[in-house]
Amino acid sequence: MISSHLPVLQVVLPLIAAPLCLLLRRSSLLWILSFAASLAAMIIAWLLLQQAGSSGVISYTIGGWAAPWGIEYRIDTLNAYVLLIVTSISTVVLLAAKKSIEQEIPQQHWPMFYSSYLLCLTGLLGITATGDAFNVFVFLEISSLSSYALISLGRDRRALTASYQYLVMGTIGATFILIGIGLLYMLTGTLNMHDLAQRLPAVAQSKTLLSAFAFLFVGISLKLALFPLHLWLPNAYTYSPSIVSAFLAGTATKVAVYVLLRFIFTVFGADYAFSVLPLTEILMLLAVAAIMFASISAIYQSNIKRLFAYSSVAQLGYIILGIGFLSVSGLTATLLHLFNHALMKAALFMALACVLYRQGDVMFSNVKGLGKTMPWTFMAIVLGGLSLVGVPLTVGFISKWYLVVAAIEQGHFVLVAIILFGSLLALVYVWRLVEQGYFHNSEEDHPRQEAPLSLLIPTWMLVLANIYLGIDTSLTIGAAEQAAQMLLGQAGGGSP
Amino acid sequence: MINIILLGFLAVVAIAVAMMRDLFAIVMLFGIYSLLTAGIFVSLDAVDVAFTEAAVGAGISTILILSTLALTSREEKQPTHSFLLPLLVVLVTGATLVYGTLDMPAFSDPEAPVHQHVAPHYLNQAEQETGVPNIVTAVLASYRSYDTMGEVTVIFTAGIAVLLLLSAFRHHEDEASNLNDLSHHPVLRYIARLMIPFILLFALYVQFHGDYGPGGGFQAGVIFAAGFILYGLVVGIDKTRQMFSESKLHWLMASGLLLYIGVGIVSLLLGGEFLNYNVFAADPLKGQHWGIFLVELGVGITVTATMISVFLAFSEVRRSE
Amino acid sequence: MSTFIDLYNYWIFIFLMMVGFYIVISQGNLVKKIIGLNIFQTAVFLLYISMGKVKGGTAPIIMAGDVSYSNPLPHVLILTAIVVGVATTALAMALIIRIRKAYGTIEEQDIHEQDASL
Amino acid sequence: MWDILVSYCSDALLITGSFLSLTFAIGLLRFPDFYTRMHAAGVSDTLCAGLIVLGLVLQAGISLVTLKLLFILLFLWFTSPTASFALARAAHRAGYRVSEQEEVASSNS
Repeated sequence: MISSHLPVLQVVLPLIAAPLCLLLRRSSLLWILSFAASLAAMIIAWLLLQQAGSSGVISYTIGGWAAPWGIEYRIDTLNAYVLLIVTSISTVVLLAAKKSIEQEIPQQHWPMFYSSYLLCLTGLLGITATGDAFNVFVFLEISSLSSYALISLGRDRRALTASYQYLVMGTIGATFILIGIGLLYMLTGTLNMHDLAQRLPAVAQSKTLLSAFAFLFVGISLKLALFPLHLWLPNAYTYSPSIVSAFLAGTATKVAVYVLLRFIFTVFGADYAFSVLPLTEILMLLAVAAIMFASISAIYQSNIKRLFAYSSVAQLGYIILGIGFLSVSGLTATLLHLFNHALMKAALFMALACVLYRQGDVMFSNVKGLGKTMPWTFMAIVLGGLSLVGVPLTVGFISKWYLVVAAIEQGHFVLVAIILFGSLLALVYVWRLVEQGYFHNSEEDHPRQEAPLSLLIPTWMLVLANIYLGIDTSLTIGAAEQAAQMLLGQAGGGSP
Repeated sequence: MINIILLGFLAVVAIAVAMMRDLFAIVMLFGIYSLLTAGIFVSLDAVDVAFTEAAVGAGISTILILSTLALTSREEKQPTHSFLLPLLVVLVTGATLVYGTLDMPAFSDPEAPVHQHVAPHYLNQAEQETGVPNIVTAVLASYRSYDTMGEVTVIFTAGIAVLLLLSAFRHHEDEASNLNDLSHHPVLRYIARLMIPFILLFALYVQFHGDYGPGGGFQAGVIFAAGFILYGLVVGIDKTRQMFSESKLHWLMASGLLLYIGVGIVSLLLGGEFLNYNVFAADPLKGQHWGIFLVELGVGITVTATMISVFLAFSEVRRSE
Repeated sequence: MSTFIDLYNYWIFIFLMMVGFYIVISQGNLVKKIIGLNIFQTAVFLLYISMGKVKGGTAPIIMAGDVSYSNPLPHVLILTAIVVGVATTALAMALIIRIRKAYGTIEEQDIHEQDASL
Repeated sequence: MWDILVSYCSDALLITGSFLSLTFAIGLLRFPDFYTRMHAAGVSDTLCAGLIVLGLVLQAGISLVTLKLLFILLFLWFTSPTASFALARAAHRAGYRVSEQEEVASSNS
């Protein structure tokens, strides 16, 4: 009986835990409750992926009202896959959260911090699970508002301005999305995505539809931090508390990519999206610009969190590049990199949380000699960095491999060169770190002082996942390929 | 006709906001803008929306921005950077939208697609299916009640966020609050005390009459909170804080949201889908009635508690620089 | 000409949206940006509500007799969106108060200068 | 016959109310200082609102709407004088003074 309600429980379980956090007074209970909720959500996501894999699309009508009249949850391989990414990153990050939060956030804020964290998780899951266009907007705002609050908790006062900047840009993005959804509704009279997909071909010639597409694309790109709309991201990731950086870097932009995929492929249909606009060229151009510009910016940063934030913008470029190919291997690369990049960035930001825990800051001067004083933490950073570069036996290699294959398939050899050059740039900034950590001695004579185990173990869980999934690829590639085929199948043959 | 005049006013007000430098005047103009919008909503038959816009835009938002100005500064500096790029962005965006309007159905055309597909079902069936004559309430609290749950969650999130940001800046008991100036005015105090019971009564009316007329949990919550905010202004913030301690407000904020989710969970346990009210009673209409009642109550509680705690958080911020 | 009569409503809304949008991206004062954002959003709400209007229709509260009603769905959506808007405004105002406490100013220019001088 | 009479009365009330409101708006712009302007605004609140609501009451006839309108009127009669009072007092405290006639004359010339 429970199994039929999994789609809604996926979102509702973390949601219930959020107000409960506010009522709990014991701080140890807070962490247990949040972790339990996130873990439960992860198990549900896993079960949903199994169900979606075996039985195709799962539809759940909320309130018992049939689809276009009520709100429908519609789970297929694609959302189940993204749900799994979000919940697993959230769970591992929470595992480490307790220690890091104890240090970075005053105790009186803990209940509200955990509550916001769970609300953010709820919002992200809600966006991913829903099959209703307006419901996307509502849950988008839940996740956005809570992430503004989470970011503003950073200790530096620049966290406040970063949060404000994100708030303004995020709200503009959300309003653009609202305009886009409104125009779609105007054309079809429905808000259900599946229903929209069936009704839009009839009005494919409409100028209003083109305008709706433009607004949705720009709005989602703002949320996704697609170059050149990425301005909010470096500040937001740099100044927020470590745990929040790790969580957001692993989840928020990934969900935005999902929304883009969902609208392009499911709602508008690839036929429309790629024929009416030169979308392939637009996506490729933006992606290449993101890879080049952000990688080069990353090299010049002195704050390591900021370095990895710029690297995130570059990695999003790879993810977007895969969409541009409009082929199964391209989309598989996109989806693989979605998961892999979440793993790498969460691992890296968690390792930085360890550094921050001991050193108080994450400037380049703080990692001098870290290879000796915090060997495990620094090893995690190095392995995560190698994965970022795309060295074989790491997950980064797998997704770049697929991307290169997709580029060669279509004869885009320039893009192959750019992908390789981007990896080279990544190597440069990772090498700068390695150099500081292993070949410089720290100015003061620090005793060997490793981060606490409760931080180190989750970090290494992610690092090991980076390596394990880079060797045994059956799990991720299977789901990614299935989802990619589904997206393109819809694009080619009309209804699924 | 009325529309054209109101829209003209709106355009003038918007331009004035863009041109002016005195923030205080801008906020007042913004309140007027909201009120005008509410007027247009009425003329476009959206009474519920007008009600909310008047309460929120002209009321809550304006109060929040004003109290922020009181804590910051009221003059805006002359910006120095170039206006060309923003102007270009705006022109491109506007052009895209205008391009989009060219294929839009004419204004108020009953043949437009919006009126053909989902909406007729609501208009023809909703009263039989939910027993609520106000279709907006029926859609809000039953057909799309999941969206409304999201809406309550958004309010709850904002409440938590404001508390996170401002609670560290609470002034202590011994510092006298500047905001309760009004408590020294005998006339104001007398009139306010006379009014408050009626305001609260009106809020209850809006809460429970939402099925039949414009209104519902959100509007009621705002009005209810407004009553207590007025009380806070005339009697003093400290007295109001004594009435609503922090933990009590937390409890109320959480319980409204939990009530909403609880309704969903119970319907799930009774064998229906999440938020399917039909399973609450043998007669689906009765079940719907209960479901909508409880859900609206949840909305009202959370909105009231959040508004009050946001107001208190704003007015308790220390004024010292 | 008929296009103008049919669409002038939408064009005014677009004009309002763009005035709001312009305020957001061109002004340096944090409070004024948020007011611009509100104007922008409110204009979008107007666009939604106006698409629900039916000629000769009345508010969608079912009455006896043969009456035509306006479309209730945009009303529901905008009710939710208004609430989201005020939630954003409240959060933004709290942030501005904190920024003022940390920097002593609410002008973007001054904040950048202070950060750059660090 | 009765209907026509009522509707004429209602129209007359509405027009008078609107006209007064217009004159007060002009007054608000033209009067020399804060207090005289407030005088214009305050009176417009009570008298205009009263006339307009009465006009509407006549149009509505005897129904629930009438009752609601009367409540609105009552509410306005309580609140707007209070608001004017609070405003004047705040202005007085903030140091606004009644401007002298000569000053006005000189500033106009």
